[in-house]
Amino acid sequence: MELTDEQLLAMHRSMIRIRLFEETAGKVMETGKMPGFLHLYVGQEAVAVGVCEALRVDDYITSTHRGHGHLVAKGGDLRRMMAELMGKATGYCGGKGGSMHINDLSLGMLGANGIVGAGAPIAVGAGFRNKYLGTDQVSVAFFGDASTNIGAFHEAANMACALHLPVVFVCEHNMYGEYTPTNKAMVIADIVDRAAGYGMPGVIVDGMDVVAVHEAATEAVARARRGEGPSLVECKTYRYFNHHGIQNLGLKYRPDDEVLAWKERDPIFTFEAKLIDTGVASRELLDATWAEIHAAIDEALQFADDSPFPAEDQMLAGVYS
Amino acid sequence: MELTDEQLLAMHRSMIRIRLFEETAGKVMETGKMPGFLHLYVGQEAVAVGVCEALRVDDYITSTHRGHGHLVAKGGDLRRMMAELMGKATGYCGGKGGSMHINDLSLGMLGANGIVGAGAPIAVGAGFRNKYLGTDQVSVAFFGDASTNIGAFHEAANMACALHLPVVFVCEHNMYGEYTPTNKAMVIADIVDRAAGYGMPGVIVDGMDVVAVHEAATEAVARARRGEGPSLVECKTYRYFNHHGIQNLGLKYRPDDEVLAWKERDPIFTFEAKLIDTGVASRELLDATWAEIHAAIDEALQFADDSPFPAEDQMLAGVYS
Amino acid sequence: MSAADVPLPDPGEREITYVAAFIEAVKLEMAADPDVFIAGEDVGAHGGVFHTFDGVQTQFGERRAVDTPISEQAIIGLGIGAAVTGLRPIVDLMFMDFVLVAADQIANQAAKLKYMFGGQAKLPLTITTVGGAGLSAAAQHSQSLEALFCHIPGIKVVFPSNPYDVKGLMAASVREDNPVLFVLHKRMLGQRGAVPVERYEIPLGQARISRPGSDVTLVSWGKTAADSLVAAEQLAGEGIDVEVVDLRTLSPLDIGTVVESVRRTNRVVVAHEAVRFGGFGAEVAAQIQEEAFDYLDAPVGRVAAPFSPVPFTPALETRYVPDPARIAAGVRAAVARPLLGR
Amino acid sequence: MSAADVPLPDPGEREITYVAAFIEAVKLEMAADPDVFIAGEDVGAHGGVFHTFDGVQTQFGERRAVDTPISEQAIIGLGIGAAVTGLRPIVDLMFMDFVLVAADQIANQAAKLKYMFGGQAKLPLTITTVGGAGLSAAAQHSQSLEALFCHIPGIKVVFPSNPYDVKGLMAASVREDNPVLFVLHKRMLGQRGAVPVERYEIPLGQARISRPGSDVTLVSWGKTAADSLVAAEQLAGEGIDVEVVDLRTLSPLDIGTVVESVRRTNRVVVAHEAVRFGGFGAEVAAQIQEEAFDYLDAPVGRVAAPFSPVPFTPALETRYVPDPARIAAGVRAAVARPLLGR
Ligand SMILES: Cc1ncc(C[n+]2csc(CCOP(=O)(O)OP(=O)(O)O)c2C)c(N)n1
Ligand SMILES: Cc1ncc(C[n+]2csc(CCOP(=O)(O)OP(=O)(O)O)c2C)c(N)n1
Ligand SMILES: [Mg+2]
Ligand SMILES: [Mg+2]
Repeated sequence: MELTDEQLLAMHRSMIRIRLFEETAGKVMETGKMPGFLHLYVGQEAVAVGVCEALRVDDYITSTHRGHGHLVAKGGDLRRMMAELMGKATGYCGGKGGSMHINDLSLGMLGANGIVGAGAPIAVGAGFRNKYLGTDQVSVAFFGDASTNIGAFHEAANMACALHLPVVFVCEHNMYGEYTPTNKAMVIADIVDRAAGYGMPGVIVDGMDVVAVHEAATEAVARARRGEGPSLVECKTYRYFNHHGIQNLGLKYRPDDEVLAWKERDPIFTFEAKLIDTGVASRELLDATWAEIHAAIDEALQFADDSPFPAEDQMLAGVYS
Repeated sequence: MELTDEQLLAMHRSMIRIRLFEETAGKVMETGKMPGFLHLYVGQEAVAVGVCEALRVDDYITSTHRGHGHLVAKGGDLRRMMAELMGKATGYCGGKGGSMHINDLSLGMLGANGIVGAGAPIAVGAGFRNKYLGTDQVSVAFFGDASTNIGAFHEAANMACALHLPVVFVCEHNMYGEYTPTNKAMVIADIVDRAAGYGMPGVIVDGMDVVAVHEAATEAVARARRGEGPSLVECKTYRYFNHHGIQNLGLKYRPDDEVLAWKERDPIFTFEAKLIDTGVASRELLDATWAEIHAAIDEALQFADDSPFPAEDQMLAGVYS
Repeated sequence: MSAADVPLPDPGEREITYVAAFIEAVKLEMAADPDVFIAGEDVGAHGGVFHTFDGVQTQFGERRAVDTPISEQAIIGLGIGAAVTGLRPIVDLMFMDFVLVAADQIANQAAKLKYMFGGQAKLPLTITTVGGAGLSAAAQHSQSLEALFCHIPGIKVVFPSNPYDVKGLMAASVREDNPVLFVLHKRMLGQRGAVPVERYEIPLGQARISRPGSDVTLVSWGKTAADSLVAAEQLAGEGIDVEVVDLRTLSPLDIGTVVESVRRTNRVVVAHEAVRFGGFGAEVAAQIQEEAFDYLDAPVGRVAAPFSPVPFTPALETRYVPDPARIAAGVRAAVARPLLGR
Repeated sequence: MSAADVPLPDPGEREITYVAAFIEAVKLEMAADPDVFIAGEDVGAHGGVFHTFDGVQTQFGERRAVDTPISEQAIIGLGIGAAVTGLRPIVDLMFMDFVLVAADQIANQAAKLKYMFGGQAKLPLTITTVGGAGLSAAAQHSQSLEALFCHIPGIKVVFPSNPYDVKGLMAASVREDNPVLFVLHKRMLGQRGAVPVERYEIPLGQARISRPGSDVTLVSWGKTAADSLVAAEQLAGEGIDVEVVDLRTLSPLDIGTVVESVRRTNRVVVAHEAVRFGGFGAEVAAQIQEEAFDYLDAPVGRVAAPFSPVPFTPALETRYVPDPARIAAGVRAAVARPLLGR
């Protein structure tokens, strides 16, 4: 299935939205104006975008501690996102959730999650709902490589297969779980090796190539929509920054040249080169997109800055319906 | 490695010890004299025996809710076992544990377990200890087919592989988890399909053939002793009785002819035929073993019967050291 | 008209068991709302190992009565994902002890989702389970762990003591838009009581005075609330007139009904089956003395299990679980306590 | 000579941080006993995300400072299996909230193993973790869940409030033959205090009067115990002389020290960071009124967090966590409470 120019440009735009949102959030954090922990998505943009562009608004996704990218790619409102990260009343969670719990139910984004692996069972529940109601919606569970060592992931993967649910498992293999290289936490190199243990197909894809991700995701999603059950898409990718925050080079747990080598394969820049090469877009057009999104992010930041913190009487609101 | 006649006869004896212990316990339970739930091991004797005969006394095992067979095979004292099942002070746990928590630390039997999957991480801990101390002891985790769907199993299997521990995972695939056919709870037919996802070798063996089990276990144990890491042995087997208790036929969740077909392949009777065929033993010798163990079980029952219940002042003893 | 004002139906004359009342509630909710389904281990074809879902799959089919793999975390997760996307799941954990296997999904996910999402989500999820001791099921199949979840904001906890309450509270739990942990007691399943045929709801968060009395208040829930009535009858023979308050819902706690009673009786005992130390009785006691301090003629007494895992052997288990005799002893002590004991 | 009689070393003049005291204890125990090791996520090469194990792997190597996969259940299981076979493991759960992921292994396995085995096993297992709010880490990374494990027989719970106690209690925890849940507070890590250089143990189960006073008793633990001292100083300026009891170990609870104090002061407040409802403060309050009823001039007061998950935004989180001002307000209310309020 050929992608239209429009689709390609939409993916380009979406990746830039993530990149700039994250870089900006990281910078604001450094000024001390943004509370809590920020697990930034920079470097992995092709995954969220490639997958979410294969989804409809009414499809569901669950996410992780590294969740901003998924929400942006699903169509998240940058202003409400930035406001949430700053703990403001206008944020997606009224300031109560923050980075690790950002979500937008109207976009089918069922939440970032602070507990490794815990989103996958929830995606299975959304998939169950879709099958139960006989809709053709699917659900996608995003998770990291290191998260596949936790029990909840395993139970979710098997449950989806046993109940034959329309769920796509998307692994973002960035080679690390916090400060531990994943090859010290498991002896297999590829997460797809686990798919067979649940009886679902698995495919490895270059997670720095948004078109490749999109293609694999499209196939997996179509399969799920057709009622043919779950599958796993493993995207080999890399986070540019530290586990949290924006520190980049000089971290003792991973070599600088590894970081630099991955940056050579930057998902946005390599994609831009292709767009230009194939005549889909001019440099000027792409630059205009950057500028436009820069402005949108600035505006989001301004919105967040201008927004009030939640009032103290909001403390107990929302604990129960 | 050829088995000596002595070894073959020891395995025969051990299987009969399990068979008669379990049948007797089941009958006592029916009289109402044995409290709680009894998950009987009858039908699966070749697994516990084939594996445990490949172990030394100082090797460790962890077990499941269906744990009597494992303790008998590891050398458990039938009197203390029977007493425990009857809640007596002379039992292995002073009557506090019962069927689901029976254990003998001096034999390296680290406990039956009431929580599905929970024994496996503990076996990993024992394996860790062996490697840490540089001994050549191994640990074995016994678990059922349906238990491999729970998170704790997954974490244990991966942890053992990641830390390269001397652990052998022994799956007893009896096709059911309680009243649910395992093929409804997972789409794969063989548990070994999961081994590759952890990066360990796996082998399927006829769990009704004690020699075959012993051979596979010996290899897996030797591998672990040599420091070559974990592996999985899947034994295809069958429980004759209901999930708990001794009801046998006429259960709505599994066809009678399935039960009968498996009984045709009874691990003890087929083994006896071989022993006679190959001249290892005469019918008389084998019968003498049955008689002898019958007597031992009767004696154990008498011992249990005669034993006192724990005194009320034992209530809080053993909560803390 | 608040929920509290809705008149409850008369129990009528039909007697059914505690478990039958539960099944009736489940079936009525499923019949009334196509979004309600059940899922759990052996709840479908087998009807639940305690027969708590007997006949549900026969009536509603495999689509709505789902057997799952042995995966407690994913069972709760399935419920959360289905609930937040619009269904109204009933998910089952076979034994209450298994809440510990799924504790993250219950307490970190289900209970907190709505709050973390800024209050926008709806999470109509009922988690059913069977708790308590008394079957010699030993330490991992006999616990009463309700206190753990009472301490978690965002989930409600219900523990009924009789068939009438089971049916009405289960109906209310399923219709509730917040997660509910609904606990049945395994020793109560066969207990019979009068239960209306029609559907009705007992609002969550309302205690009930199950026996009026004037000398002393006895607060409890679950099987212990049933045993408390037995103890009260015994004590009546001794001239002690006990008012029994059955909490029914533990979280949210109807402390008002309790305090109102204590202000009349001036003496109170809280009884439960869980171990005493750190049990929910402590919260009830703490609130009573906070709100009725000047009315208390004796400390708030507690009757509960000793601080040990549940022993297997009946020789110990029967002495472990508080029974009517031990409850009565606790009440007697509270009544006998001199006004000033210094 | 019982543990309680062993004189503790003078703190001396050297000041180190709460986290440094912890590391010192870990290293001393590891140096003294080759069977002690640490295992957990990022505890090895990285030294722990809170730097609670900084330098341990450098000093003791990869064999004894083990990085594990993200598998909380298996981390605890590893500790159990190693402990019951003779080692003395320290296993770490990065955030206290993750105890819920491993709750089965902690509460159904570790805590019960010895009892289920008839008391024969030894289980010298220390589970370390970092709890508490105050870093805008939101609902799943900020909890104080100690109450859950206080309700579980078979495990001890320790929550120190200062560097001196951290070092001595950690030494005792590692030497303890029962499972211990050892909780550090993430907002205390950088707090400095005087700590002896040598190895010493503070026996588990002994509270400490961290400030003597005569008007009212203030009971707490963890960071709240430190904040209670601040509150007491404030109140001293107002003429209220507060006696602060720092529990240090929650289970087993040293109720004797608390009750002895209350019998002198006649008024008492229990303060903690966890949500109030169902919190461990309830148990403390319940026991106080049981054992000192006739000495109480006011109900046992409680200061704790409101009944919600921990909010992310500092605008709410700072108001959520009880601080010295709120603790002081609670004490003032207890002191001001008229003897008879009917
Ligand atoms: C149950 C649990 N354990 C540990 C953590 C701490 N933690 C947060 S992210 C993370 C690493 C996750 O690695 P991976 O799944 O590969 O995702 P990545 O960060 O690489 O995107 C860990 C250990 C957690 N949040 N939850
Ligand atoms: C965590 C947990 N969930 C559910 C159960 C109830 N249960 C006990 S045994 C069992 C089936 C186990 O099946 P399998 O592992 O195949 O072992 P088998 O009984 O066939 O030997 C179940 C569901 C349990 N004990 N623990
Ligand atoms: Mg990763
Ligand atoms: Mg099975």
